[in-house]
Amino acid sequence: MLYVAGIDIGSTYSKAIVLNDKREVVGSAVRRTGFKLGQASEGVFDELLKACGLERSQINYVAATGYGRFTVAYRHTQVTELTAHAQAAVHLFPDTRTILDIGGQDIKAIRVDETGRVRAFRLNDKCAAGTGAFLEKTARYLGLTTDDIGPYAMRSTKPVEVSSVCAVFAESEVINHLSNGIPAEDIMMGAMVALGGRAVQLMRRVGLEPGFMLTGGMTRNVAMVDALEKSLAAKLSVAPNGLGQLNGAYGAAFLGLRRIEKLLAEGKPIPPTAGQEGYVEPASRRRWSAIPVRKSVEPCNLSADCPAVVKQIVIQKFAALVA
Amino acid sequence: MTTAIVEVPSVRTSNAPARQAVWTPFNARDEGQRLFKEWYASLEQANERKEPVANVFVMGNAIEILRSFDFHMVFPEINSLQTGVRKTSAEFIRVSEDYGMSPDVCSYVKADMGMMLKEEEHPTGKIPRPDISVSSNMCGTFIKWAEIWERRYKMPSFVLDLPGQRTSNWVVRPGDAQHSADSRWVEDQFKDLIAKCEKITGKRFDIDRLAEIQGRVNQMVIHWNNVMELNRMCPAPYNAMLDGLTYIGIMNVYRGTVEGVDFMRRLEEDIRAKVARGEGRVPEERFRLLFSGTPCYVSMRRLVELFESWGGVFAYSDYLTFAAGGMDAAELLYDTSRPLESLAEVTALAAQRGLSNQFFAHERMEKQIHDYGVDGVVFHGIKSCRFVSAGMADTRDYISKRLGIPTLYIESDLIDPRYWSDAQIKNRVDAFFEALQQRVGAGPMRGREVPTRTGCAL
Amino acid sequence: MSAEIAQDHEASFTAILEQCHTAAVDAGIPDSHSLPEGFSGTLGYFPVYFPDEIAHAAGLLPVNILGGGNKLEMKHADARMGSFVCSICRSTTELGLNGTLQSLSAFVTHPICDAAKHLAGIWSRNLPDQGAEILYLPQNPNSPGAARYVAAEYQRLRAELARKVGHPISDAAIRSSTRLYNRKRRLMRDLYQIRRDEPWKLSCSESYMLVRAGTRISCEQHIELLEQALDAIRHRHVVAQDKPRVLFVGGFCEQPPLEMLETIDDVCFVVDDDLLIGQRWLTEDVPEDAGDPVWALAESYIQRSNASPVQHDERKPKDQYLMAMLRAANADAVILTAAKFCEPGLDDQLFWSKDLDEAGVQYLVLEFEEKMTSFEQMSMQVETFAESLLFALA
Amino acid sequence: MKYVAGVDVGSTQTKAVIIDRNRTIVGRALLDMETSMMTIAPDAYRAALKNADLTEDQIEYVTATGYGRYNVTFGNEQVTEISCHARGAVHLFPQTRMVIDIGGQDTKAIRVGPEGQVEDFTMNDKCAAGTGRFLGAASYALEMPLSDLGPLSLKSTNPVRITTTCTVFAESEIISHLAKGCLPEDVLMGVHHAITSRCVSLARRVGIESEATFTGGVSRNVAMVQLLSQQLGIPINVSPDAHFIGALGAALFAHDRAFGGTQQIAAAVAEEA
Ligand SMILES: Nc1ncnc2c1ncn2[C@@H]1O[C@H](COP(=O)(O)OP(=O)(O)O)[C@@H](O)[C@H]1O
Ligand SMILES: Nc1ncnc2c1ncn2[C@@H]1O[C@H](COP(=O)(O)OP(=O)(O)O)[C@@H](O)[C@H]1O
Ligand code: SF4
Ligand code: SF4
Ligand code: SF4
Repeated sequence: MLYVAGIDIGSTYSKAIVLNDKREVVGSAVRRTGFKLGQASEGVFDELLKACGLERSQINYVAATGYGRFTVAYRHTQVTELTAHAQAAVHLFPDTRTILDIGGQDIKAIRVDETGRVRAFRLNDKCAAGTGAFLEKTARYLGLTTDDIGPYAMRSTKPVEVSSVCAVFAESEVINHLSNGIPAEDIMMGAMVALGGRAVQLMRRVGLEPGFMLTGGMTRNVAMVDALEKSLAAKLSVAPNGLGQLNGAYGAAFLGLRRIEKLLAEGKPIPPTAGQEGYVEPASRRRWSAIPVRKSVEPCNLSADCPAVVKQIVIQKFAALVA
Repeated sequence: MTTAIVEVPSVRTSNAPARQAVWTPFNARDEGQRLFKEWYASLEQANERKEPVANVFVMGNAIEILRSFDFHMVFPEINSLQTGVRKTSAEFIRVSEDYGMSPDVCSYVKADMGMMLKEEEHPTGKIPRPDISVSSNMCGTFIKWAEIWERRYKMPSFVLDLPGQRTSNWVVRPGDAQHSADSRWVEDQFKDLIAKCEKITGKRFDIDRLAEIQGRVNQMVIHWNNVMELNRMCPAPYNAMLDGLTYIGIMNVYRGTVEGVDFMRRLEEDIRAKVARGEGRVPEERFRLLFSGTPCYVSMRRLVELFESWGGVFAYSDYLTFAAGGMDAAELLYDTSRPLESLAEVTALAAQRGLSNQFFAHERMEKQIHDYGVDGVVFHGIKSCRFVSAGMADTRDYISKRLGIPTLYIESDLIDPRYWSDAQIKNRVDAFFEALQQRVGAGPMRGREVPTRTGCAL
Repeated sequence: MSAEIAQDHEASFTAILEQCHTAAVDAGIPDSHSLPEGFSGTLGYFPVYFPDEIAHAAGLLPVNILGGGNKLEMKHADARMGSFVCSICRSTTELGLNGTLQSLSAFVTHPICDAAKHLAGIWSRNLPDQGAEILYLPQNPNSPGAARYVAAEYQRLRAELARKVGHPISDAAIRSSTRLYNRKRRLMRDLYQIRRDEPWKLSCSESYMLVRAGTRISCEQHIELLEQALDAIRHRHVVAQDKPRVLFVGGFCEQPPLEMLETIDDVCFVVDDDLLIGQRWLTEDVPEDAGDPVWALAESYIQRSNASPVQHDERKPKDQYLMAMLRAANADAVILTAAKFCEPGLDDQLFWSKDLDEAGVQYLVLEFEEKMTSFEQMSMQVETFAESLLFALA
Repeated sequence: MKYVAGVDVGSTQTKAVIIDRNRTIVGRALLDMETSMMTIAPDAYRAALKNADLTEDQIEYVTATGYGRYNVTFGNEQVTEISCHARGAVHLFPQTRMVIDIGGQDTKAIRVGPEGQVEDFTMNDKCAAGTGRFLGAASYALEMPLSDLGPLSLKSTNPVRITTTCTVFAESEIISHLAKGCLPEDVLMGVHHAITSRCVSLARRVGIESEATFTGGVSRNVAMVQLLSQQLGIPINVSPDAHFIGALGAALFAHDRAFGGTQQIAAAVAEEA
């Protein structure tokens, strides 16, 4: 029996999954990433093994993905999360053409072809206003936990407009709405509608080819799925059994499985892991950019004075002309 | 219809003779709207009737030449502006951003792109497809915009290259060597453009028609200068930002036409009459302001209201200069005995002024502040228009620190409602007036006189 | 045996690159102490194009002011410019205000776009003693008379520079500078030829540093450096990895950080680009001997020049020149970049993407800023792009 | 004896001040924005009354300011916080020519005249980067009270460079620096540097003057005061009442109105109201 693991170290959550050679899910694990990426990748692997009832040595191949993919020392290979999501999406729902992935720190819209190849993709700006963090901030303010967000917002009947462009300022908007007596669920739903609008805008930028799928942590939020479907006016596929958030890990594992099958078929050995190779970062050439700049351009000292000549020009004041 | 004869009082320091004006009831706003409606209506059938259509910009165009070939003139900037005024810009912008336009580019371009994607359906009616576009280097975005049309309409885009001011304190007078060289280059291009127009329309260029059109433009320019001068009166008869917009629209769209001359003549008369009656734009004028930049059209009324509720009136706005293509100086009149040469000379000079008005804004603003008796300058930074706003913060710095004139800097967009944040802008405007009151005092200024020399010398 | 020689060449190439890095990134604007021999001052110019020959003939070292990169701390410029202006304009303003450009004998801008046009005004308000000159190169090179107009602008510039250096600039001097620059341009063409033929021998970031060095050192020194480098590169032994061949466009004015180019080099062969296009603006030799040398430069500007989003030329429609580049370089895909807030760049980026869609060519859309310091997201995007090009499946 | 009051309804905290005829502060109150915008102003007002041991009928006039000034239904007039901060700062430090106010949601630089009149001002954009919230994010990430941030960061010898400008993401950047083993004080100093440089750029916009007063909640942070003074190259006044300066300014406007101020401003503002 072959076992292949996919490990997705995201900015907010680390996800892991094991597939066997029948392409069945053996087990999975999800935990908060925290700020020690190395620890997260070890931790999630341990949890995964426990969930599968397997030993480390039984895992034949590991494919890592996600923002922390290079910190997974026990990986055999790595792919980016975009490639992984695309693979998983097309495998799970073959008619998927446009994927939306909302994570903790970014949104991605991906257009894929029928083989799961990424045709085009877009990421949002580096502003928290359009990410999962936006919802979590709002929720935190309303005293909700992340798990509550979805069911709570579903009670909303009349979502309020949250117009703030900034996740931070949205907070004051929330206070304002609360003080105006608007129910919390309507505010929460309003925040989701706002986020959904931004997400759909991003999807439009890759071309809204029908066959939509939502992946990432946001799939666990029923209200968000609902809001997105409304603004898209179309159905969104979501992987069953909580696979949605594990999609990246699933895609990585799936690619890993194919890779190892190919290697075995060709009679080639399984390559060593990155840790065994001592290979961590993909830098093969010299990094000229890493050379510190010696003479820093700083002729202007720290004080307020500025070499720009400031000449006071006195022109006739009109007060004098007042009759 | 009632007509009345009004004596216009001779204004202090004026070198213009007091003259008699015929006064007919005239509402510039209504009349302007009527003319705009007519113009849009005339556009709708242009394609069907197989009449030639040209896309042009408000700055640095060759309207006189195009008109002599009977082109219909489409002003895409005005179309985009109209989507803002009619509060439909958000939709047009959305459509073009969905198509892939970056949020950071000029929102006029985006609104126009949106209109193209909606098959030229515009709130004012169907916009015809152009046979040629004349753009210029005055705003770099014009050229990029014209390239978009080139792709969509597969028609030629003519880029008029108009050299501007080369360095600070660059004085060019008609006839000096640099001006002659620049004019010659402009004239070369006009000849090229004429050849292209002949090919498109199948008509021969008629220089006498050009001269006739130029004669009408001359008349409009004289009236226009008087209109601007009249706002030096206190109280100011019109709001240079709000009313000025209508005036400038007519100056552009009806440039060189009989209707245009008529409008401008009646406008001048009307404003003279207002001045004679001592009628101001706001009931109690307390602060005279200069507006720099272009307004936010989506929230235009709100913007005016924010200022006028404090008794602040815009006596002058620098876009009256650049949006009229720099045609703000009385010496910029055509010599109709040498139509083409003089067209090139005036265009070269006017373009240079229009450009300098932005890129070396401080040089002219100093004079404008003085001429219009301004208490403060309001800068409106436009997020997506770098032509207007890339140097604005620096100009403001210069005006407020080195000239000691109070300034206010607010930021939003031309027509993108997402950038208008009412609470923030109100906060700033209120604080600005609180500060102005501390400086100038709160009383109304009726009776205060601004040195005036209305009446064009010509 | 050959391995040893290769070692040698590798070492000398590294030394050359080190020199380039120092010249292009590390050292400031040469001042009176560090000026190369034969020069009496420096002339700074804003991208894209400037006729270096005229400055060179005047004895002024032409220096291309390419912004402040990602190590410059902004102190003044943020107060003078709104947040929606591209980084290179802001950092250039900063360099002016913080005194870095003090030693320039002249500063010339080029009205390529609305943001850049404001630089001269900013200079006139804040640095009136240095001042900035605008060289109005035409946006209508198609009307007859364009070359005559450019020649007149060049003559004006020539007179202006002669006044600055205190002696006239002779035709002979311009002619000899032209000869020199022709040589330099030929060498740069060779460099790009290697990129197209054997991209594994020369990465985009290496080639970029080689070209960029020329924006700070004299033409004579640069020629020498390029000759040595070309020799070393030709002898380099590098295995051709399995990477997609891509084109990089969008670096015509604001320059992407070196880190970004390295990130792309990691997973792609960049077989052609428009980085520092102004340095390679003239595509053929400028006539050297016959007639008026200023006319030769002006006429070359109109007739034998490259294309970029800031230049409108009916003969070089945007879609066609990108496709021609693609074909000439035999590239598989394109990386379409644009500097943030750069209107010309962003507009062309969109329409290029539509053209490529139509032609069925894969592309990646990226936005950069010279001041960016974090490349994680970008490397993820570039890797995905390479993955999607290389293997449908593992 | 009659009194006047100023209420500053900020984005994160609401402040109320009561002064007497001699313009001496007799009562203060500061409330965190937890309850509703509608009730917080009267709550703060009542708390200040209690603090001064006064009753409502002893108050002649109430001026409201701050982001929520129009929600103060019991106020007699509204003045923007820009005017109030200027007025309050010059009252406490007559030599002040520049006021820097860093609050929870905005940062302002104000150039003032000798009478406390506003000559020029700028405020931050629609982004929370560079405001007190940035510090709030740091305090959350470090699990440390706001008041400890300043003193701790002064221990730093090797500040890190914070590259994120977004307040929300700053939190994770701070955490990742800590994870890499950077000292908390160095990370914190980096945060302070980031805020200061934004603030200095605002100050340059209005023109740096001879003497500045730092107001708003963040002025209670010693490290910010020190950094600002260093970067601006001028001395910086901080009053123990810095947090209340907006409210104090409002109270001074109320004083003008109630007891007929000598300043021109009194007439001016009165006219408008
Ligand atoms: N149980 C849940 N209910 C609702 N939302 C959730 C839940 N779990 C995670 N999320 C959302 O998903 C986001 C994280 O998504 P994920 O794809 O795991 O992020 P990343 O890959 O960036 O780590 C969180 O910001 C949160 O908004
Ligand atoms: N003891 C303290 N030490 C340092 N910073 C503080 C302290 N108390 C409050 N702050 C900061 O002051 C900010 C609130 O300032 P304030 O001027 O009241 O803002 P606003 O007027 O917008 O409500 C908070 O965001 C917090 O960061
Ligand atoms: S950038 Fe400004 S001037 Fe240029 S087209 Fe757009 S709105 Fe007009
Ligand atoms: S980067 Fe773009 S916007 Fe900036 S100066 Fe260059 S061309 Fe202009
Ligand atoms: S606007 Fe708000 S969410 Fe966006 S970058 Fe700024 S602080 Fe972050």
